[in-house]
Amino acid sequence: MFKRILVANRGEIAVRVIRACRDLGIETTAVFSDADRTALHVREADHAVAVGPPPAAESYLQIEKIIAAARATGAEAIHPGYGFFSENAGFARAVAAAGLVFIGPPPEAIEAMGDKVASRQLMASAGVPVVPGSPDVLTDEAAVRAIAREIGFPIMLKASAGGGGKGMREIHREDEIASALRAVVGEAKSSFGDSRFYVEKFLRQPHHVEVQIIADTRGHTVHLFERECSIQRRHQKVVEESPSPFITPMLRKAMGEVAVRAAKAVGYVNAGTIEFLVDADRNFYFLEMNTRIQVEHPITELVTGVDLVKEQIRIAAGEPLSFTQRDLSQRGAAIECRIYAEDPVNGFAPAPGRIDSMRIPTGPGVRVDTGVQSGAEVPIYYDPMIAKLAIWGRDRAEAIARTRRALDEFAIVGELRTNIELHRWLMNHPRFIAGDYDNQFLENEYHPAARTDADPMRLAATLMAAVAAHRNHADTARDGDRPPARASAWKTAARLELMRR
Amino acid sequence: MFKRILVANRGEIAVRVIRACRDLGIETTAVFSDADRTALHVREADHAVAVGPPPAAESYLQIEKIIAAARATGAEAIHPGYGFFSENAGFARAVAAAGLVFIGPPPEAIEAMGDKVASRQLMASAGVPVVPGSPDVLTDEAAVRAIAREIGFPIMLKASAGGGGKGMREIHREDEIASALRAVVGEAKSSFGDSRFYVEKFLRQPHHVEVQIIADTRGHTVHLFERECSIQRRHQKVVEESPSPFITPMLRKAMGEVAVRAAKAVGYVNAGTIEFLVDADRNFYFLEMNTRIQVEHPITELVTGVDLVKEQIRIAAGEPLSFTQRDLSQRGAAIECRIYAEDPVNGFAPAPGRIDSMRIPTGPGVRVDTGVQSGAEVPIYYDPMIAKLAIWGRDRAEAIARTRRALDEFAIVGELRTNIELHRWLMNHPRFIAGDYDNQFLENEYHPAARTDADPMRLAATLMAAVAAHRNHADTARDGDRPPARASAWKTAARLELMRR
Amino acid sequence: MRYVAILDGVEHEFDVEQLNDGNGWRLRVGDHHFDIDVRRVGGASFSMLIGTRSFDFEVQRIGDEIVIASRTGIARVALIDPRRAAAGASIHAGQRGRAEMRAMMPGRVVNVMVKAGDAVEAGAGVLVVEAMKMENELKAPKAGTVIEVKVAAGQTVEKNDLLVIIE
Amino acid sequence: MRYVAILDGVEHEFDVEQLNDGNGWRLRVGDHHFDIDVRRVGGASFSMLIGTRSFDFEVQRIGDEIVIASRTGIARVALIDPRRAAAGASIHAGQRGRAEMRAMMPGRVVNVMVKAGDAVEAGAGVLVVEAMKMENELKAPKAGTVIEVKVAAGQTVEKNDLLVIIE
Repeated sequence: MFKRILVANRGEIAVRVIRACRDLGIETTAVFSDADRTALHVREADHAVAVGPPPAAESYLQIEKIIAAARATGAEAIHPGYGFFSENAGFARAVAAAGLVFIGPPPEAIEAMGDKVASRQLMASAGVPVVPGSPDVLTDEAAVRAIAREIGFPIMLKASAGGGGKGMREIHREDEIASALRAVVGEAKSSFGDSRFYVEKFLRQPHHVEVQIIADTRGHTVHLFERECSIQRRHQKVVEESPSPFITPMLRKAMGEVAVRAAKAVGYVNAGTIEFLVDADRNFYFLEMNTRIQVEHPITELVTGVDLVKEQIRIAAGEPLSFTQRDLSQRGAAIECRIYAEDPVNGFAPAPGRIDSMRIPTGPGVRVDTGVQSGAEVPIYYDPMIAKLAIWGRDRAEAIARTRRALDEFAIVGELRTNIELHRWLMNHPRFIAGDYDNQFLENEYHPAARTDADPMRLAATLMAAVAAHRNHADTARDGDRPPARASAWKTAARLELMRR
Repeated sequence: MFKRILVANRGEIAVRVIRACRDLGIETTAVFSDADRTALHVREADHAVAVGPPPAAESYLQIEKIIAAARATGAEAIHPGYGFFSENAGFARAVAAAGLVFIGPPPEAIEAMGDKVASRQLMASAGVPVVPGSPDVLTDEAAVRAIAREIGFPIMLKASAGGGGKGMREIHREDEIASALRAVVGEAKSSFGDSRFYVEKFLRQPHHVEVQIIADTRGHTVHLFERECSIQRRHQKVVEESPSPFITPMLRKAMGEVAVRAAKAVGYVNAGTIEFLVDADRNFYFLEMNTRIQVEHPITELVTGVDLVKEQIRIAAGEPLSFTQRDLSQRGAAIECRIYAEDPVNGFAPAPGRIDSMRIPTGPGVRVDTGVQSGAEVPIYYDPMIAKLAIWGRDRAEAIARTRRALDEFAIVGELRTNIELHRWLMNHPRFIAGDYDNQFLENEYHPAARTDADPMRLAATLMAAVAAHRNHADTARDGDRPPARASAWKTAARLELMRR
Repeated sequence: MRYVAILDGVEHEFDVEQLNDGNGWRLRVGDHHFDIDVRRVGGASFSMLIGTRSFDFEVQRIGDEIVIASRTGIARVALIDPRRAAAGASIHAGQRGRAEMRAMMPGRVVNVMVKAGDAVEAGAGVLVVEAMKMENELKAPKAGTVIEVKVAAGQTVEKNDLLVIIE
Repeated sequence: MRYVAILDGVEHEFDVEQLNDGNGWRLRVGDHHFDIDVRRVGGASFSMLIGTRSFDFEVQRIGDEIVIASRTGIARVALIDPRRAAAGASIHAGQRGRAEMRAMMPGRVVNVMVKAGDAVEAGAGVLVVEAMKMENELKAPKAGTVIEVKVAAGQTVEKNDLLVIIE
């Protein structure tokens, strides 16, 4: 087993990997940009090495600096987390060339699955169902028009090197093609350094369901069941759960077997995820493979009891899987809420900034993974996800109830804004509670409503503000420069009585 | 189901019960003494009622005030937690007489099991094995001498109304009887208001193993397997685990069946625990029954997936158990560390005080139950337990590794001292790791050692102190009035080089 | 002292008076009054009792607002001293018909699609700002003429920086 | 500035100098020096890098000590300014042979077993203090004569209160 591992990432996933290392008795080296000197992953690691200025391209994405940091601190292996170098075959090769171990799949598997068009072709030939679309990469707007005419609108325009919701746009009319193309090419170039693209038929209201697989170097490949990831906004997952309330036992078995077949078709080793779209008739289609640990891996850990990151490290060290397919089962239900530094009321715009105080929920069924703490600054340079709340319950209803409770206990105050209220809304929505949703649900249903001031907690909060101001000698009262406001709702005494109940 | 429940307790168990209520959609009323106005249980509850001055006898143990608080806030049921009124049949009767529901067993079962002598007699007649000892309560020192001569030293002198490690002393020689008797009678009077006592044979180096049972009002009684509670100091549990590494599958089955039989013998309803002593030959003897939720219930929750507190509330509302014996199994392993405000280096003396900052561990497998937070004051009036760290792992080795990691992340700084270092020591002890310990382990093995200053973390901490002092214009340097110190270990340059590794 | 608090665009007017013990406060709203007990727990945490109702708050001053986090969500409250409010009431009067587009978050301007003098429709794309790896197209809030473009492509902007003025 | 730090009863002497950027510090111990980088994270949290080694500390001044919580435990460090230490070195000289028993924690005196003038053996029970529901018997730290008993049964005591003097 390794003595020391470098974690080539930041944020909650870097902390997650450090925890797995500590559980295995392995020391860690963190890397950090100038924006992350006091970030939690730096503080939790045994060693830490500065790798450059804040923009990721100048620090976290500098292959030579990362490898030099590993050498300088005696790390024998590198865990890439997700994002950054996690699906970069060139990095995996450079790590191996430096005599270090890349904790992830072989570069050939990354390449085979990294090119979305080639992987579609490969999967189709391995008997895995794929979504109709362009058989090859496209090079210009005309080609997009041509294929759209062939398969019909709506279509999805996707960066060939894309993933994680970046570099994709849906197109409903021909006149949207130009601006969508500009956006996809721009994001693809800046995020992946590869501006090629292709087209797929856009399935209406499908479910996004993925299957976790893991394979060792001894030829064992197993799946760890599915995750339902249909709660999305702008193609970014917001909430995931396992098991999926939409998937039948038969379908689960079929998808698991197809996922294992897909992984074997590319000689896959280590943890990976096969993403599927499942239509209303429960036909499923291969969407893409993520050749890395996923953001939402904790819910699989909660229902199966397997520590996926530890297993990744063991596999990279040449050890066999510590379980077989028969050892695995789903116990209870798990839900993950991704806490983003963003403003759902304001079109989900990123809303980073300082965290003045953060209270993390605890208690039965609650797990939190985060890369920030009170006093931290959420930088503008990176992903706005600041924490993951992962909840386990004996059944789905218990998991939802506990998620609600944990969200109530989760307090994050500061310059930044978060989507915690969106999660509260979701956990109380009758359709979510019934398990009746598809991947259009959030965009169709979520309309941040004006809060009713009849909520006693909010009335009390207003009093709290006045008391806080008074304590500070009333210097917080502001004058003038205010938007027009409706007249006082408190003049109705009945509302005040709510506080006495 | 109830609409609102009053929680007649404080600290972590009050918060635990509030969380269970919130999961069930039930509102809560907290009660608080003047020392607990800003305690976490008050802040987490929907309503809170002051019940008197800090001493528990004048507040938390005032039956009329508690019942009045329930009435004033419209609570329909009362959860007593553990300690305080949890095993007080008079309180249970008063609650019922007020038209409210007591969330716990019938008063008759509390009485039958609350008197340690009567319960020994009852259990023996139900075919449950008991430890040899006095057949009845004793009234004076002479009677203790007589029974000691009969069964031989060492003996345990116990308060008849005792429990939770209070009101008991072991006696190895005849000349120790007088002072032990004074201590037991004193504690019994002040803690239980009942100074009667009895004697049991003191088993050498037994295991303390208990079985969780739960029974509904429909006649279903099941057990939820065992908890190993042998890591104790001064008869107070410090660490518990489930499953017990000492218990064989056959013994587990036998103890479970006996526990169910014991519960049925007293017409038990709701959650309870049968405590056994198991000797080196794996003979087991009934020790006592705790007719309430136990401190260490979380580890049973972690391995069985059952929420015991929610189940308690459902049972009190007349609902049937939500599972049968066949539905239950132990998955993985769980360990609980009780974090006490005490100083293990100083004879485990209570060390309460202000908590300036507290960082709670999170991540895979980690659950924390606590009644305090940064800024809280641990009062001198109540139990010194401030938090419980409960860890789950796929197997015992994983649970231990994760416990170590979580302890490393657990930072509590302030006036108070804690036993976190004791837990760190334990989780690294070869005999604990091997599962080879009995209830004398801690007292025989734990000798708080002088820390080696070769630990780079401690060298760095010293530098940190200097930098902190320097930042504050060196005003923290103290002069004179210091104990004699050994000469600098840092003059050996080799030790400093540790920091460069 | 009298306060006007704005919460969710609704004004609430009340008097607050500190009682003698330092923790108690009396609140008056019209003919009603409430006795409340407020304690600082540590840091930014406060516990408030209104009668038997218990509230737990994290309180922070952020810009012009007092931000209060509670179990049911975050409330952002602006407080106004009514004696001063009257004087400042017409500050914005001169800006009627003028729209200032400001950065909602720190980021980098990727593309500017308009220049001074251009006529724009309401909802037309004006510029694209990249923040946290997502490109966000900012649209004209109203139809009008671009008076001034304050930024250029490639430039980094801070939150609330003025980007474009449309009139 | 030169410091003598006492950690676990061992003295460490070193010079600390703040570098120009405000976060960097130079530490000298004899012929060795280390460059360290210290940042305050928020509240009492600090991050320290010594070369590539990363340390995470919670720092608090408690009484005469600086208490530093880290991943491997809590260190209690007493700092001495050596220039002043020499002058204060003999403060305790006059107390040789005298033992002061002080309360280790707040609590209530339950029983006092000695009175002034009594001769006590080392280890003999002197008084019983109840704290946090446990009775703790305090024993004489040395043989001698009880000079003074400062407390009576039933009395509440604070941490470090003087209880009994034995000489």
